[in-house]
Amino acid sequence: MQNVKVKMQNEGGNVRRDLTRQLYRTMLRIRLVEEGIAALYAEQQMRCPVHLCIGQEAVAAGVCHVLGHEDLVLSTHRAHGHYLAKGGDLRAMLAEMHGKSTGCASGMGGSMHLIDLSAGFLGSAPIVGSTIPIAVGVAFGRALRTFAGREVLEPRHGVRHGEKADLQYNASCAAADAVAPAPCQIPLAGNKWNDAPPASIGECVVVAFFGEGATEEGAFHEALNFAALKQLPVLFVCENNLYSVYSPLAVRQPAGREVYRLAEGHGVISRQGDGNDALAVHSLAYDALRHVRAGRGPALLELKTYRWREHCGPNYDNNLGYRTEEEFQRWRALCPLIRLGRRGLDDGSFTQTEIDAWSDEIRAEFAAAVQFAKQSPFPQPESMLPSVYAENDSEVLSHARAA
Amino acid sequence: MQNVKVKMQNEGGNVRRDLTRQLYRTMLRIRLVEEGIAALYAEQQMRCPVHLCIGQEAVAAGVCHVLGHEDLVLSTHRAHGHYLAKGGDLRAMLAEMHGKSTGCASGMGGSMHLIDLSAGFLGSAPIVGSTIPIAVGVAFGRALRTFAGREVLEPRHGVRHGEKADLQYNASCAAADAVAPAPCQIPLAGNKWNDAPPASIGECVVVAFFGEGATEEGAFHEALNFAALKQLPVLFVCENNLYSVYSPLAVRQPAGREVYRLAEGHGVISRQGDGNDALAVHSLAYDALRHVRAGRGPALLELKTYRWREHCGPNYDNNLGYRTEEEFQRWRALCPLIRLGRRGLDDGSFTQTEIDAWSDEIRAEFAAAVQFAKQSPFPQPESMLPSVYAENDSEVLSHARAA
Amino acid sequence: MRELKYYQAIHEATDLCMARDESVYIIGLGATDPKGVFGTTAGLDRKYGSRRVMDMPCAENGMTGVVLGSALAGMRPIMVHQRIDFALLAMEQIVNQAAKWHYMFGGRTAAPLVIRLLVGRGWGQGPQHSQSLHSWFAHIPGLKVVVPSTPQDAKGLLISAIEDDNPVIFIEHRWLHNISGPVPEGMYRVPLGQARVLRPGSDVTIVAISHMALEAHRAAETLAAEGIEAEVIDPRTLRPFDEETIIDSVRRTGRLIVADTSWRHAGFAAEVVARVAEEVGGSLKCPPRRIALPECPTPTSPALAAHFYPTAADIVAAACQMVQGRTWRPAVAASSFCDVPDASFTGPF
Amino acid sequence: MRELKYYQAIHEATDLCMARDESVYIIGLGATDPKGVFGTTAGLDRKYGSRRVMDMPCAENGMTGVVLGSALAGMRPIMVHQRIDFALLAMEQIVNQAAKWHYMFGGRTAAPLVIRLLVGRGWGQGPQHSQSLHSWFAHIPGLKVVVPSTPQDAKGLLISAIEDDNPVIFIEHRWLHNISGPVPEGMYRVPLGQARVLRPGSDVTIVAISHMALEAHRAAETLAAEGIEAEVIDPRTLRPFDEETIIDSVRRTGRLIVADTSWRHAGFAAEVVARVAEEVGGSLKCPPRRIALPECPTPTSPALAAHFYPTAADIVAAACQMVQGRTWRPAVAASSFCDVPDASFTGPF
Ligand SMILES: Cc1ncc(C[n+]2csc(CCOP(=O)(O)OP(=O)(O)O)c2C)c(N)n1
Ligand SMILES: Cc1ncc(C[n+]2csc(CCOP(=O)(O)OP(=O)(O)O)c2C)c(N)n1
Ligand SMILES: [Mg+2]
Ligand SMILES: [Mg+2]
Repeated sequence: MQNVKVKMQNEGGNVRRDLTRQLYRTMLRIRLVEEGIAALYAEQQMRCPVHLCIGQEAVAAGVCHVLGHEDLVLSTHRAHGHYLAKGGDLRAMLAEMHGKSTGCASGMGGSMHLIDLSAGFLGSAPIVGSTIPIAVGVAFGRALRTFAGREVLEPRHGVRHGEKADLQYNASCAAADAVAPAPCQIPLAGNKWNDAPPASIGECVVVAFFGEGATEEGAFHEALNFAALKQLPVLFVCENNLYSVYSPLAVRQPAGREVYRLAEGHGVISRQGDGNDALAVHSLAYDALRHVRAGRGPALLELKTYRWREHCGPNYDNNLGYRTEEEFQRWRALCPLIRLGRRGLDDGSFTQTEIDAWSDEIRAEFAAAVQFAKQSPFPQPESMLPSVYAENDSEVLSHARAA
Repeated sequence: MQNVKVKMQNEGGNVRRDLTRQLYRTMLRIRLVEEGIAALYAEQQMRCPVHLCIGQEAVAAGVCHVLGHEDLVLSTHRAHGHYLAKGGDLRAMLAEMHGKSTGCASGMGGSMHLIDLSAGFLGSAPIVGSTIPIAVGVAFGRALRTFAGREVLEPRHGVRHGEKADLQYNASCAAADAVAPAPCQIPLAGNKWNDAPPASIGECVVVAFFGEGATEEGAFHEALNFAALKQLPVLFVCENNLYSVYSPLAVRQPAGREVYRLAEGHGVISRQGDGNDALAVHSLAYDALRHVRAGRGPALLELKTYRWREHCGPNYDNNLGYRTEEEFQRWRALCPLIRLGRRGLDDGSFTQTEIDAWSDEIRAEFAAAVQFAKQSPFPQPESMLPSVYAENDSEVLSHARAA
Repeated sequence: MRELKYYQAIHEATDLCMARDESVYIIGLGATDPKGVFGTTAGLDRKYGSRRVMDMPCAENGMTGVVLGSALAGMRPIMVHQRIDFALLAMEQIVNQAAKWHYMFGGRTAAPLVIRLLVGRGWGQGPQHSQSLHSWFAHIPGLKVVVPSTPQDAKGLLISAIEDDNPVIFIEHRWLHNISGPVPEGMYRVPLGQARVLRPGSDVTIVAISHMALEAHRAAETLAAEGIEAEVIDPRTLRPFDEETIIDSVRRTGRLIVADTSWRHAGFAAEVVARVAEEVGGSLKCPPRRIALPECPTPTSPALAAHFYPTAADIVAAACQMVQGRTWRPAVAASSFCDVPDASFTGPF
Repeated sequence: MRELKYYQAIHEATDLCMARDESVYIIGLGATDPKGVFGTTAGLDRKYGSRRVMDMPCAENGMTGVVLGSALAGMRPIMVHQRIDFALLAMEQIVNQAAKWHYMFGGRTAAPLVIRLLVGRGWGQGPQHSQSLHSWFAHIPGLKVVVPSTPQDAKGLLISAIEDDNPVIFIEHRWLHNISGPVPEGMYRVPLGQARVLRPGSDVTIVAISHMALEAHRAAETLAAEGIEAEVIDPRTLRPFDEETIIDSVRRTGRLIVADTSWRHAGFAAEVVARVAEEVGGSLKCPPRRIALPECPTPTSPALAAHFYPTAADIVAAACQMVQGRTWRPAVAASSFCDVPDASFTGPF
């Protein structure tokens, strides 16, 4: 702890403190929103499965902090944290969970189908592994558009990936930029970040978040192979929380074979890290994105973390016996908020008063969002059938074109 | 060449010569049968797609030589060589290709669906990658059966691998046993054959043959993960002939990432070797099977080879331009028969007269098989519908039970 | 007779088969979990050990291949997926391989395996967790497809399925798991390929699949009060399919309603209507009617559930129209959300 | 009008769309191969470059996800599989994701993509290379399903499919690729959801899907010689489905035959019969008939092909029975194997 402080003072304490504040606040917001949902769930007004990410906030916060507005994210059933960290609209999320027409998916999707195009959150879906190739495809589609026949695509697909996006990125990562990344925790021979100066202009990236269960699906491997083949700007982020529903890793993957090794098999550079340490996640993501943005191909991060609540639903379920109370307590002690909170208080990044103020702000924001959700109307029965098909030449595709 | 000879004399030249003879004769039989099929195909009496393995004979011969009768094999669309090398009935194969009721699949399957249960050839099917998990399942089912019932199951799962080697295996590999395996061509740190003396009785293995195209399918990865998880006695044999139909590896897999590395990612020990050198294949298979039979889990071999004829059908097709004539000629010069033939003649394993005699024998056998096929009756129309479902308590399952 | 819940009937059938035949084993995501696949496998892992009841990697396609391979090696696997939607990943192994393995090798091997698929509904299961895909499986020669609607049938059909030497798709609707009914003790078999008349009647034949059989039964009670005697038939297996029982009934009633849990277009209800049209179309007193899902994915909002899922009321309305030529209106409007089968069902699953 | 072959019509439609819209690209195993997917993509790679016509890894499921993702990013992919059977690997991405993406996100994004699926037949294609699975796709809301039978329709429907903002399944029967027919020049669209009357007639309506439309046309000619005027209708798209054209026709003819390339049980022909039974069942002069595959996987032996695949002769026989109440026998017995469409087809594919 002493060392950290000293180091930080040497390396631009302000920047580091800004980063710490931002990461902490993002995590606090996710935590309080998730806890708020858990508390309200018994009201039975959020009538859809919910997969809370309490305990796993550092991954969403750390990775998304390094993303710019132009970068895109896709996720899974456990998407609340990613959605919020990427800037997804809280009111629309809660309205969605309440099944309202003001929801981010107009009430058609529920908690497992979040989307906020304006924030670059392109969608989440609960079929394990399936959004991974879709994320790769988004990166591929962008690449095709960028390079497809010169001018013609320009008007239609507006953005020339490059300067603008890059600035965006630099802006949002200003804090991080000045911080020397923490040393990689696992040195892997022959599998090094290639962060030589990029040849092409910096690329926008697509991030695919998924659990370690998804790495058992063929779709994951097919996606990795293609991303590596085409050297696509994709960051694969695996949140390894040790369980798939009630199933521990031991019954699903060979003992002693770490998840990130799968990526290496595909020739995709990968790292493993502490998913409960927001600064460590940030640092790994920062390095990985340098590599990816430089056009040097995809990268994968395996971040070890732990889900606190039941797989699906608002409660704790250690009583079921699929995992031990000790294990849970061990991880609980590694709470990403407590850890970063201690550090931040310690190094003066923030004060307890500030934390309290943030909490109040977030609680108020949450309460307002819940009120919005509750007061919103349900979708009309008449809306059920006509929206199955996109009308040709509808406005819908302009999003894609502008993306 | 000199060195080889000297080495062999030191190490039991007779054994080595026997091996050379057997491998050569097996390859010769496959070659002549495939050429025979190619020659007859224009008759239009084999009315089904055929995928010839001319040029790839060394893999089938080398691997199957190390297999005992109890070991099982599954394969793909390109299965003739594997079927023959494993001891599949030639007459039944040709009858099958002629669509006759005496065919190995009673005319229902054709060239892409070979089976000979009595030879331990459990089936081939042309959906790329799909027989790989099935092969793993056969090994899994055997393991479950062997240990089904009470706590008998435990010892195995406790993975106390250990002492005794399989008698069956030793018997069938007597020749090979005395030959020192050639040094591994690619030394892989941290990925070593574990050939310490086996503790449990040697296991029967299941071999899955497939092309490098199949390693792009999710099914391959799902199969590897499960085989590694359960430490199943499966040998994965990938014949990397550089193409999937007309598509070169470059458009399908990332440059510089060798196929066998995929297995490493899964924690499955793997080796790469020269698939046109029957002795090298044999030696790699021998080592791999020691590991597998010892109950130390699955292994994978990537064997580089080359298909001479068109992907499907009897002709050459280099004129199409998807590969160069030079490339083809380079590989043709590496003909597994010519190479082993030269070696065998050189070291006295056999004489040209013997080769000629073998050729005559095989040609006669082939001609007789073709005659059998042509004279056999077609399946009756009445047989088409009743065989869709297995009748309960039919004889069919006794095979499985005895397997 | 003692009563059991549907999920208990499935449990009992599995238990009996496992006790009798050591080659039977269960595999599936969560097969060993504390909730035991909604109770259907609970405790079997302790009873039979980890080699006969086991979890698996999240790899539906590959694991179906594994299960098929194990059947070829003499085992009798029961694979279970918590949602039929996940089995979409495994269609290749199910349809190309398992369904055809016996046939395409000239009958030399067989693939005795059961795949249990659960159909989700309610509490915002939404577009990817509540599809009814039995019509797909019913289309494939080589498969057998079972859709029991009562605890008694669930047990007898599952035993038949496990003992069958072919791949059997066994479909369980989540809203059936908690219904109760009489279930005989011990081993008994309900043969695959026999429909069951759940209730005799002379005015209209209602063929109702899976959970719709429950709705049809409720509808028949209401209809009786309206002076209409409905004959309710549960086909029970969709392949092989018992056409005779249905044709016989329609011959008597002259009217046909088919109620299905899946989409109408190109769904199984069409097959039932087509069979009847081919066999006794000329003697129908009025055109047949299908009651099925509207042509959209499952919307998640609870407010739309009532508009998405047809119920007994729709059946009653159709029957009144067909038999009495009049419009029927339910006495009381449907209350609140129709996204739970009963009050005990409070999510999250 | 100039004549083109069906495969050339597909080629031309693709070419025109690619020239007009740079977001259109082709991807598929062998899309760039020397044979150009039976000629349908030949030369397009040279014309449009490797970023617009490309091969892919052998990974049908993942690549469908990739294709979907690229559509979300503004591209208009055309994916092609040389056999529909391979698409069984991709059902999850097609049905759970692509078909529902627009709906489940409340219409915020769309997935404009075309998946071309080829149905194999003949020369021992066998159980895993010759299935007809259009009935499956037709069952899924969110998909559109196209099954053209003439070169003119193939071109016009493919252009509509490519321009459509939804996932469209475009099914091509291998035995249609080489048929010739008049094809207009330039861009034109055949709207999705309109059937086509291939031949007018008053005695019997024959609804024939994909390759069976060809057989039905042949049958109609034979029937005319027998004094029976058959109206042949090609539905062209199975979802959306043009019921009216068929109902109108049956209203006039009073007789219905449905000829399908897939299995009968729970196949699309049942939907056609069901619609007719529901709408005009009462006015039918005789029960409707389905002509479809027998309930077994495709046997490989050429000797069984004639017994497996129904042909014009089966349609003629059915129509004679229905219209004239008599048994029809073909003048000459079918010659040798029925496993090739014409003499030029000699395998191996
Ligand atoms: C293809 C598929 N199989 C199974 C499921 C059921 N399921 C829902 S979430 C989940 C857990 C996946 O574990 P992981 O990927 O590690 O994510 P986590 O829940 O731990 O965040 C499973 C198995 C599913 N949704 N999709
Ligand atoms: C799932 C699937 N996709 C595509 C095909 C078409 N196909 C048949 S053989 C083949 C080549 C596969 O290449 P590889 O596995 O390397 O085997 P090889 O033919 O080279 O022996 C392909 C793509 C198929 N049969 N199955
Ligand atoms: Mg997990
Ligand atoms: Mg190959």
